[in-house]
Amino acid sequence: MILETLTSPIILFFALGLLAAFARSDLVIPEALAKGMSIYLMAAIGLKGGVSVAAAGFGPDLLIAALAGVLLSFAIPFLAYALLRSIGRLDGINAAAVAAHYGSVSLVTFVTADQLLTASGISAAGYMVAVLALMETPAIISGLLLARRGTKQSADSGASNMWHEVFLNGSVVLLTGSFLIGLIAGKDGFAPIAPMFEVGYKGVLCLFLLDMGLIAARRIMASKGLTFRLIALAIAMPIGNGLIALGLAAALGMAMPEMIVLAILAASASYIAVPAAMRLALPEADPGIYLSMSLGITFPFNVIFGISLFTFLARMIS
Amino acid sequence: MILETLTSPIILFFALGLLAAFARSDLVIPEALAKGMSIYLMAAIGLKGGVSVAAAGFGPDLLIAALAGVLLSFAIPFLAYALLRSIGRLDGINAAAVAAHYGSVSLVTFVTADQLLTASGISAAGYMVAVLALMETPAIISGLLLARRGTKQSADSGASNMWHEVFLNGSVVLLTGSFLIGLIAGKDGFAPIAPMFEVGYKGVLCLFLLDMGLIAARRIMASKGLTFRLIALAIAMPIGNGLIALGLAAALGMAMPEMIVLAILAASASYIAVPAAMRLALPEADPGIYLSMSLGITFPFNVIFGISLFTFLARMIS
Amino acid sequence: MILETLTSPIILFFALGLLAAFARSDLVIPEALAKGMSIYLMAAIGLKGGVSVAAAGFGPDLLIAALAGVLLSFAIPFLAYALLRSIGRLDGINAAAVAAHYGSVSLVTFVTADQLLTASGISAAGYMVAVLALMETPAIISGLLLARRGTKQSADSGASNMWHEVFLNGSVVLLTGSFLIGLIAGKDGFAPIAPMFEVGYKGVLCLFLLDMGLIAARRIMASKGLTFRLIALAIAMPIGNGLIALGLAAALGMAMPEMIVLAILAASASYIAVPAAMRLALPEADPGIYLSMSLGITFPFNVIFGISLFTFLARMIS
Amino acid sequence: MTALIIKKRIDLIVDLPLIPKIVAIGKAAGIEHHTVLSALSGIGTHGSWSDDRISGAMAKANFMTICSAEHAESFVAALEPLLSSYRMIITVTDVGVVRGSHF
Amino acid sequence: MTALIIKKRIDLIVDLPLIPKIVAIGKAAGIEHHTVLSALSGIGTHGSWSDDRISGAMAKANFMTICSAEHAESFVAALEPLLSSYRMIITVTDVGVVRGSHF
Amino acid sequence: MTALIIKKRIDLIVDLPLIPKIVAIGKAAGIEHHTVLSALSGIGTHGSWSDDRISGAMAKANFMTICSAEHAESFVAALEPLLSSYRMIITVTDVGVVRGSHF
Ligand SMILES: Nc1ncnc2c1ncn2[C@@H]1O[C@H](COP(=O)(O)O)[C@@H](O)[C@H]1O
Ligand SMILES: Nc1ncnc2c1ncn2[C@@H]1O[C@H](COP(=O)(O)O)[C@@H](O)[C@H]1O
Ligand SMILES: Nc1ncnc2c1ncn2[C@@H]1O[C@H](COP(=O)(O)O)[C@@H](O)[C@H]1O
Ligand code: NA
Ligand code: NA
Ligand code: NA
Repeated sequence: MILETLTSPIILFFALGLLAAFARSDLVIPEALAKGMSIYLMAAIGLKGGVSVAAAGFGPDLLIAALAGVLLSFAIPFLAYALLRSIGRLDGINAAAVAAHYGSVSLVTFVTADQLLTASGISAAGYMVAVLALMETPAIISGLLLARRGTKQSADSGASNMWHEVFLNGSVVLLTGSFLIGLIAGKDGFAPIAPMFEVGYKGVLCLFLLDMGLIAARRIMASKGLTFRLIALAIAMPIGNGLIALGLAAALGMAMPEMIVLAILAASASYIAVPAAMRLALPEADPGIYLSMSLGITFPFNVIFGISLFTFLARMIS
Repeated sequence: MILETLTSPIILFFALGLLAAFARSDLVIPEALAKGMSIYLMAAIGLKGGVSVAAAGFGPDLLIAALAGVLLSFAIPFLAYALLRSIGRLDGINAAAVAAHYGSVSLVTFVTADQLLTASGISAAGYMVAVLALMETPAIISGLLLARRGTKQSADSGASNMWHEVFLNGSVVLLTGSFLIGLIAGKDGFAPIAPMFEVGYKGVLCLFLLDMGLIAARRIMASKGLTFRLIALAIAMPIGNGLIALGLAAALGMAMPEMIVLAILAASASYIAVPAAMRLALPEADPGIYLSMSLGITFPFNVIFGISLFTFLARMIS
Repeated sequence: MILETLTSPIILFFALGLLAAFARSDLVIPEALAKGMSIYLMAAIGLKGGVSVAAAGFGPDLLIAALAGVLLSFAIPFLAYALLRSIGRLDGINAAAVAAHYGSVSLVTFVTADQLLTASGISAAGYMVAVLALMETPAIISGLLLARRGTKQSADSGASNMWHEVFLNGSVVLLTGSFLIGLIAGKDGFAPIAPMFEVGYKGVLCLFLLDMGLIAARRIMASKGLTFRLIALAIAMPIGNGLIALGLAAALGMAMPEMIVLAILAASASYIAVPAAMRLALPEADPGIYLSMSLGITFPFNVIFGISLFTFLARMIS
Repeated sequence: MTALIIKKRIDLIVDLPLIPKIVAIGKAAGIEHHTVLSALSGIGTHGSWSDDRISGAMAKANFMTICSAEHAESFVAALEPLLSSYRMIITVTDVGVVRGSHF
Repeated sequence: MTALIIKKRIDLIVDLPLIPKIVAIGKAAGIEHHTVLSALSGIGTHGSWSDDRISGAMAKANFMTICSAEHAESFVAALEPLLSSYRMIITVTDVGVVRGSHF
Repeated sequence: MTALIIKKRIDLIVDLPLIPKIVAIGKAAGIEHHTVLSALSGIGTHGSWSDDRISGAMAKANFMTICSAEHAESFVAALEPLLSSYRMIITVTDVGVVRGSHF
């Protein structure tokens, strides 16, 4: 499995981005293009999920997976916070901000896993997209609770505006919205626009991962607040979170493909939805730290090793 | 017809944009992406029109439709100006600017109608794209004549530059240019580039309408100068203009599909070509008013109700 | 051959851009979109080349073509420098900068030639993409050597940063990187992402050439330092360089399709990779001069006449 | 010469996501109007940043407002405690304006 | 210390489509050179704006020119009557420049 | 009123590809921090430019730094000989800052 992943164009473009940035090339993907591609990917994955759920219908297993996902998203930050405070020796605010990132999920890790799993014959159910959308926000709430408790800070003047930002965050709205559109339009409604969202999908993912590689490497090079302990945690936490998710999924009797995806979601850390919310809710937290960990270390780790690791472990369990 | 429209992904993405913006989500489509999509749509619709006219050849009915379109584009502003001054109680300058918008046409309304009509088995002739391009500019001239007469304003220093802006406006040049390229290249010349302009067409339209929904809703929320009378006119005028066009088309013996499209063109109000020209030619006019009416009210009305209304009426007449 | 080229949509969109800009239309393609399209084209052409070399394998003819290309890229600037100083009456620094542009290559001229040649039944070997990538940089080194010798300038403080810029220039990295990815992934690895990079290819080229037409024409209109002598050289040098390449290719026994492509590469002048390097390495050189010559005159000349000219000559020789 | 009235121009370099908060603080200090100018990159005590961040959390902008000396004083006073946590810089300059009443 | 010569810097916040008109008015007042800086959003007496308008009619920019006091005076005088109809704001600041002759 | 300390603000309009060089020259003159503001178009003695260049060689930006009078002097002195070859303009303005030590 690992060999196939490592020679698939998606991962090779990611590696090209990493190498180009470490070699300090001036290759840059314009921000508007990167935003455009992430909007395209969110719409495509949302629609695909909605259409497949419209076909398969709402089964109990969707509810189980959704509950497991939301539970993980709420709980992981508390575990991560403890590790970050003790082993990571981070102050309260930064520990809470990083914990929120690791409780939440990364769309691109999900999309990349979806591609690599399908390539090796494992296709997870369409409703996992809904689980992805549901897992984005709870972790932010836990993170803010941890930060408040940590510092007895008076209710922030922008609180109302912050809750609003957390739930009406652009990516959550687009992902959930296109999921619902896929659900309403169904197979035949989706047919006329299917070519655009299927033909371009893998190719756009290649160019997007090229950009992710460039930004992840530049993030690592520019990271100032990163201690050796934090780098170790940025690798240990995904593995830990993934194992917890595997245990929970096995206990709930989830099917093998969905089990792998849930583990990868738990192991992934957000770097689009949560950083924007954190910057507004916890301005004191240093974006240098949480972005370097989630984007600079955890994302590359998950894409290159995480996906194969959890596929292997899930196969062993079932 | 209305049910099909309301569940087609194109309209659903428009509704998602409206809802997201009214819920004050921070979802934003980068401006460069929006400009890029509108350039793609104009090239695609222009090429498609040119290729179909190259195949069908120049018949008399193209001339009739073109004449009717240009006549409507010149005449409507005078009617609209009278209504805006009397019922709307608008000052001379603003009435002239808004009238110019309602005499002109909206590309996206045309493209959306083209999609929805084809989906329900009605396909209008390719030359209607030429009528679309021809109807963009006359209304601006009428609008400026109305404004001049209204205020006896001395010839504006930038007059020459303004005429130039009116005729060599980016969207008119791109639309007419790609129409001619489609005409010259013809079916076989177009074949190699057909996939790009056909495969992506409906998908790009979905993402573009998502952006239109976001901007239309934000336009309504930010509109300051909009009185109840103006909102009523922003709905009444499209209906009136559409009916006039239907009457004219019927009198000229146009076929049913072309009759519908002419009515939708007359009912549509511009918000790409005309605002840019007005901002330069009539800087005193308040963009808040003409954009809120054409983009905030008339565009959503036409997309959701207008298209079905004029299809229904045209079926009744013929 | 010329008639086909002149009626192919690619050239027609280029002509539309030229005409629109000369008519001072305000049609503008957003910069982020232009950068995005050039990134797409570089990835697509690199992947295509890599995949075809992976299939055909490394033959001796690839080495010959590569050597010929690098030799031309190193040598041409010295010849061009002499012409620019004598006939062109340019000062040392500007002559060296312009010479570097004419020794290097233009990706879009290569891509356009690739399309037009395939349309008329001539398909060059995939490895010519590698030759394209190899020919980008040597000319910059010759140009800098000429500039140093010309002015005995003390080693520039930014020298190290400049060499880095020359070799790790964004377009060289992306082109070579995607070539290697195509090589590693091979036919089957490329299959899943092939639709995106093939379906969109010609269509994106049309919109990109529309933008090139706009910028080339605006470049000519804004050019201040261009004398009649320089305009003549901007047409003579491509012809001369192309003939030299044809002679070299014939002497080395290259096949006819590869001969044509080598001539077009030698005749083409860079306006993406080299200007960025020159601006950093030779800030004293006036971008107005080298951009007007390479982008404003040589690029249109090559696209409209050069490609057909060298195809005709190559057919005559073999 | 049209008589120019002296007003204060306040410039902030601040993270884009924090602009709504700055506008709220401004309103409380009597600052009704402002303009946000776009910034591309920068280096400060907290390291370098540039706007090509996928998350946008690192993108910064130049918040600018023209206001009376009194409003300027209360605005700066309100912002001072947040300077280091919001990673902002503030500068105050004198400018001449034509329509005194407008600002 | 390189001697600095005092010149005037004029800043306008004006709609993008009106820039060609401003340039023309500037030429008439002896202003040959200028730079347009990009703006993202703002709030003024006429409400809020941001650059994500499909029509671009609402996008604004910061027109800036460095010029002599005399040119500044004639330019401001030419712009004053258009202030409210063009929905512009103008500020004038003193700046030090190195090459006095260049401006 | 929070006491404001007077510092110098230096503004350059310079080609984007040359920014790394300017940063290097700045470091040598003691300038550690700066911000790059984005520019759209302009007209100068060398003709007009706008940012829609495929090559990006023509795109310019507004390099801005707040620094002490001494650092300003050495920075301007270092830049002066490059003014015409780099096609730059420099302006120096006085600004008030809150945290004197920060600049
Ligand atoms: N002296 C300065 N001159 C110009 N910009 C500055 C200066 N100091 C800080 N900045 C800007 O403000 C941002 C945050 O500053 P800091 O909090 O020191 O990291 C930096 O990234 C720069 O963009
Ligand atoms: N006091 C101010 N400070 C900064 N920007 C302003 C101020 N007043 C107006 N503006 C800008 O100028 C634009 C037009 O102002 P107005 O004509 O008052 O609507 C506003 O949208 C703002 O972008
Ligand atoms: N007086 C001025 N006011 C504002 N910007 C200027 C001025 N002079 C030059 N510039 C800017 O600096 C760039 C280079 O100037 P120059 O070297 O004179 O061509 C111009 O393209 C303008 O963007
Ligand atoms: Na997670
Ligand atoms: Na109309
Ligand atoms: Na060449």
